[in-house]
Amino acid sequence: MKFGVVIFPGSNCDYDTLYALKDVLQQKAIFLWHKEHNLKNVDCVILPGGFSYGDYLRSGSIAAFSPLMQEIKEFALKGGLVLGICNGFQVLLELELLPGAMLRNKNLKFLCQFVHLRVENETTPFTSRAKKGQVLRIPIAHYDGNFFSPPDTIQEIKTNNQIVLRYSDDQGQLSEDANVNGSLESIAGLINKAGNVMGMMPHPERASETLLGSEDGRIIFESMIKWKG
Amino acid sequence: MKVRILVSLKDSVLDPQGQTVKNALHTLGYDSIKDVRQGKVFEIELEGISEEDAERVVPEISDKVLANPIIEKFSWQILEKD
Amino acid sequence: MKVRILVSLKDSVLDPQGQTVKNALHTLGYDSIKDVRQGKVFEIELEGISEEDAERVVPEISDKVLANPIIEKFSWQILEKD
Amino acid sequence: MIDRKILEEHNLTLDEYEKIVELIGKEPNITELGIFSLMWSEHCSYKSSKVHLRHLPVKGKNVIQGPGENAGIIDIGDGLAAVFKIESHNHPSFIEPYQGAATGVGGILRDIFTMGARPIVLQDSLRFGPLSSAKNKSVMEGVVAGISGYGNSIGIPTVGGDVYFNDCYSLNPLVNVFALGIVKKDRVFYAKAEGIGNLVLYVGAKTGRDGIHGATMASAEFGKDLEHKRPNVQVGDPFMEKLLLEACLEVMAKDLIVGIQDMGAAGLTCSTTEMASKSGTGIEIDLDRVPQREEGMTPYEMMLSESQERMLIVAKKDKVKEVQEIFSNWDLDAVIIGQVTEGERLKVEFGGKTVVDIPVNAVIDLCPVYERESKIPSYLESATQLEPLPQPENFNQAFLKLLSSPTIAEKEWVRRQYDHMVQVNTAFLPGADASVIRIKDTNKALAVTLDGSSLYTYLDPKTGGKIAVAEACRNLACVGARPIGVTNCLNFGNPEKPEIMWQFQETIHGIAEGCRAFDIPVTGGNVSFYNDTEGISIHPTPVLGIVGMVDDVKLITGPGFKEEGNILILLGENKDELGASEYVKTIHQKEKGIPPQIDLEEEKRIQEFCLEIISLELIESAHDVSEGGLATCLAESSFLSREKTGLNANLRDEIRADAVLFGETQSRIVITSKGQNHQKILDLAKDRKVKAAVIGKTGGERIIISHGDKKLIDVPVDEALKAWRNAIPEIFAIK
Ligand SMILES: Nc1ncnc2c1ncn2[C@@H]1O[C@H](COP(=O)(O)OP(=O)(O)O)[C@@H](O)[C@H]1O
Ligand SMILES: [Mg+2]
Repeated sequence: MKFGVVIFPGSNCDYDTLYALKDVLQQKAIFLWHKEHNLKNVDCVILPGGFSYGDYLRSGSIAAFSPLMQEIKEFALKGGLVLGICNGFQVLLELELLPGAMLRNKNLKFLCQFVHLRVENETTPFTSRAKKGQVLRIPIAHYDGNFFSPPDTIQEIKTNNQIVLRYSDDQGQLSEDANVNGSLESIAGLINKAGNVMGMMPHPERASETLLGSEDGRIIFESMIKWKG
Repeated sequence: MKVRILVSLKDSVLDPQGQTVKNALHTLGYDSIKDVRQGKVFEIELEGISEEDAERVVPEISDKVLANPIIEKFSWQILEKD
Repeated sequence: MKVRILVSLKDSVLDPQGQTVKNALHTLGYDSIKDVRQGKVFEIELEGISEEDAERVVPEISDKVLANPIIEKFSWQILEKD
Repeated sequence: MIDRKILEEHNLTLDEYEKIVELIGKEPNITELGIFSLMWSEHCSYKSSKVHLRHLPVKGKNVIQGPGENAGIIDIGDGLAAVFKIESHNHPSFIEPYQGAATGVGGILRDIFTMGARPIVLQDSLRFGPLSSAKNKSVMEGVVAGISGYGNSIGIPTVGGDVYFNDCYSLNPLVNVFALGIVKKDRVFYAKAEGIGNLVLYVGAKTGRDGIHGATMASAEFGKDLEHKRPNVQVGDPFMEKLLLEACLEVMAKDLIVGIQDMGAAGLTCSTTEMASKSGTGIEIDLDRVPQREEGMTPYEMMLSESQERMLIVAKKDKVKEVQEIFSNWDLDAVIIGQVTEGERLKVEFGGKTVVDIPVNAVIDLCPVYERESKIPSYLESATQLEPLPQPENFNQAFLKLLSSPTIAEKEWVRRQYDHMVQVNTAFLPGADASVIRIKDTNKALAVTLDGSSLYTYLDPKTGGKIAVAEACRNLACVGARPIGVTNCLNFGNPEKPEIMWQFQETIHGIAEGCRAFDIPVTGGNVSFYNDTEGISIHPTPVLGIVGMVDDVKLITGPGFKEEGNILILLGENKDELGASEYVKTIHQKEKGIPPQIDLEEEKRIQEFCLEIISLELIESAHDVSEGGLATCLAESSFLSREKTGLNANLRDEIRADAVLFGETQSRIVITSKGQNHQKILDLAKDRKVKAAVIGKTGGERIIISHGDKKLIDVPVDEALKAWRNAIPEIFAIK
């Protein structure tokens, strides 16, 4: 399994993601530069967190126009695995590889904290090592993570079982309090209809070692590794 | 040529920023304020382009870049002709 | 009554957002774009207030709440009268 | 012609002007005068503080770079070095809280990566007026948002800091920002302009009319005419700085450049002259080549502009192309604007004419130095007299009130606006006494803390200085870190007032004594004078930033209780010292009295002991007693435990009950241990001549503290937790 972690100008979780993959999980992982037109034969692309282009205009919007994103779009349409973390999720929304958009957090403040996530769909390549209903403890760090989509879109998302992770309490219960950023349907992680492109606001790379307070994030990466066999 | 583009959230989308501004204004005693919606404005200077081309380019970049059509709408006007 | 207030950075103040948007548009091939400045727009609905009072209140709240007079300027217009 | 009015506008005295004329052998033109006014300003020249800063100890076997560069450097082993510094952005943050604080972050980060280090830590030390005022609230909201907006975007974790509230900061908030980076020991870069004929490159944001006179502004008092003095505020662009950071580090990783200097306060002026001065060379630049954001800028404006996110680089002549390619890959232009010359002069061209031609050393080294008059402040006599205070009728109520006073209350409202986890090094101890940052590929970690109680310093500056050092080191000891280096930010009023100067001198002596006791070198810092508005000065506020070393990251210890039934042990001794305490301030509304005293030898023994029992893995938690006293310390350990474990403590000291609970006697740490270890700890303590006493047990759902036979405090953990946790969020709640 070879991972490619994309660097946009302003990405700042690129090294963290590479570190989790290479040093913690002992996987092959390389950087991909946004200006190139070459995916270097990776099996999976990760769009890392950060503030691509300063998040000016809208979070993730300018990165979506990067040269490499055209390659990634094709890669995704052919079934390649793509995971967008935080800013990466926002880029995938702007690129319309995933449905919906992000609004500012409901308290209008940046939020950096651990949250609990309930696994809603364990059949995806990104959650195959989790159990349905399992609660993961993984941090978030974002300003615009308040997921929104029009009524017909959200209906479709639900019908297709595209919600992968929801903000919950430590017991797996949904509530307004647990839904820290105000996301529609408490959505924290979302997959496309084809089931190969996922976006998630929480940062699994920040929860891959006990020293950092949790190892629950490894489940996401380990699921992908297992999926590829 | 100078154009102005207004981008704002669609009416169906909740605007927490506008809400907060409204509440702040109420706290200050401005009770006549019934609703506030907040959006973005871009003032763009164009050069070496005909009015006709601008009529095509401006909505194009608004739709493609400046606004996210899932949540936002836009309008535009020419402020200064060449 | 409905008013629109435009708030933007003073001309001499750096506008990193506008600059970045301009660069992005250039990368996409829109070379005719010479400058972009980004600001905020507020659309406010007022109720039970005379036009005269509005003429006083709107600049007041713009200066006090909506704009940061140290780096921003504002302008406003009435969109709909009662 | 330069007249009196012009000199006044440039904050230069007639004597200073005459000295300038003598040094450069001619009447300066306006641009040259502007250059001197900047570089001879208090902010840049340290003319009032220099003679006193010399008292700080700066030597140590691990010091690679002491004061005098952009940041200090300490060897941390494994071929690595820690580069760190603290900087104030007080005046800009008052004028425009968001941008002022944001550009403060940007500035201190440039100081770190200019030296070749990748920044891995930010901390902020904040002082505001009481939150009952809407203005103070909005200043705090803006400052926190500004730090968050810049630090989060550029991707450097803001892992800690402190926030205090006091009336004296209402018109003069303090924003001090600390940053630390890691560099390979043999890859440090300095601000040098060596090699005649090497080229001078300008990189980063374009120059605008930003913050012209910012440095001189930070060197004068604000009066009522503040509104008019508002200079063009600088707007931070963290995205630009992120590009600069990555590109500069990439350039530095290759052998392409000779020297590099950031352009912060005093911009082009400071960077050109400092680089030349350090290398004994001259510099020639052509302003027409400087990238400009605004039209029609004069040489004066360009030389004095404080536009952010700019760097000046001296590159080897034959490597310029390679340098430019790297910058271009990050979408940045590196423009050649001049060259290194012989003859130690700064020459500036504009429109084909020479507009500046002055000797570099006149600007940098020959600035006048003042030994300003000092005098014991008249307020001290009455302020140190604390009249007899009644005991609270209801200790529970007093306790809850203290917990919810903003200085003591939980600061999560602040912390969660900061990305404190990016870079995956933050060992997760929320609310710990010091932040712990692991160093990848080693077993080590660095611990960082900022500290400084201005109330102590106001009432006894020397003791305040000592305590600031001791307390910062104690914070480090509590997580298991040994102090290795110090940076400090000295925030004071107008140094032309003898009483302020006295505070300053005394504080420095206190800090120096503290540092000597712990044998830690000061590697740099910052002095911020003129923190007065409308004639009112802030309390003298030293902020100490101390860096500690953790040899084995697995052994770090937190402040929260681990489990029920552990033994509570107090290291140190309770004394009847209530003066200058948060308790007296909050419950009795008095900022008076003699602050707690400190015996540095005893303090050191206790800290050594704490480090020893942590390394022996004998304890479960450690938390130092500071603002709010013992009761607050115990409560916090309960709040920071995973299960919100309660406690039952019984104190037997024969002193006033409120002094036992809330006094701020120094040199105390509360630790917990498993039952089987506690005797070992007590025995060892005896051997190490450290006072240690069992004071109770953890467990239950209540916080119970008795004094002798009297139960003073008995409240459910939940209730106390609410008071502590909700205080600040409630003040800022969106209605
Ligand atoms: N309080 C202090 N203690 C020790 N060194 C100090 C102190 N204040 C300033 N310095 C040193 O004086 C030098 C100049 O400081 P400063 O002008 O703030 O640097 P910069 O221009 O890089 O921000 C620095 O090396 C700094 O470390
Ligand atoms: Mg510097």
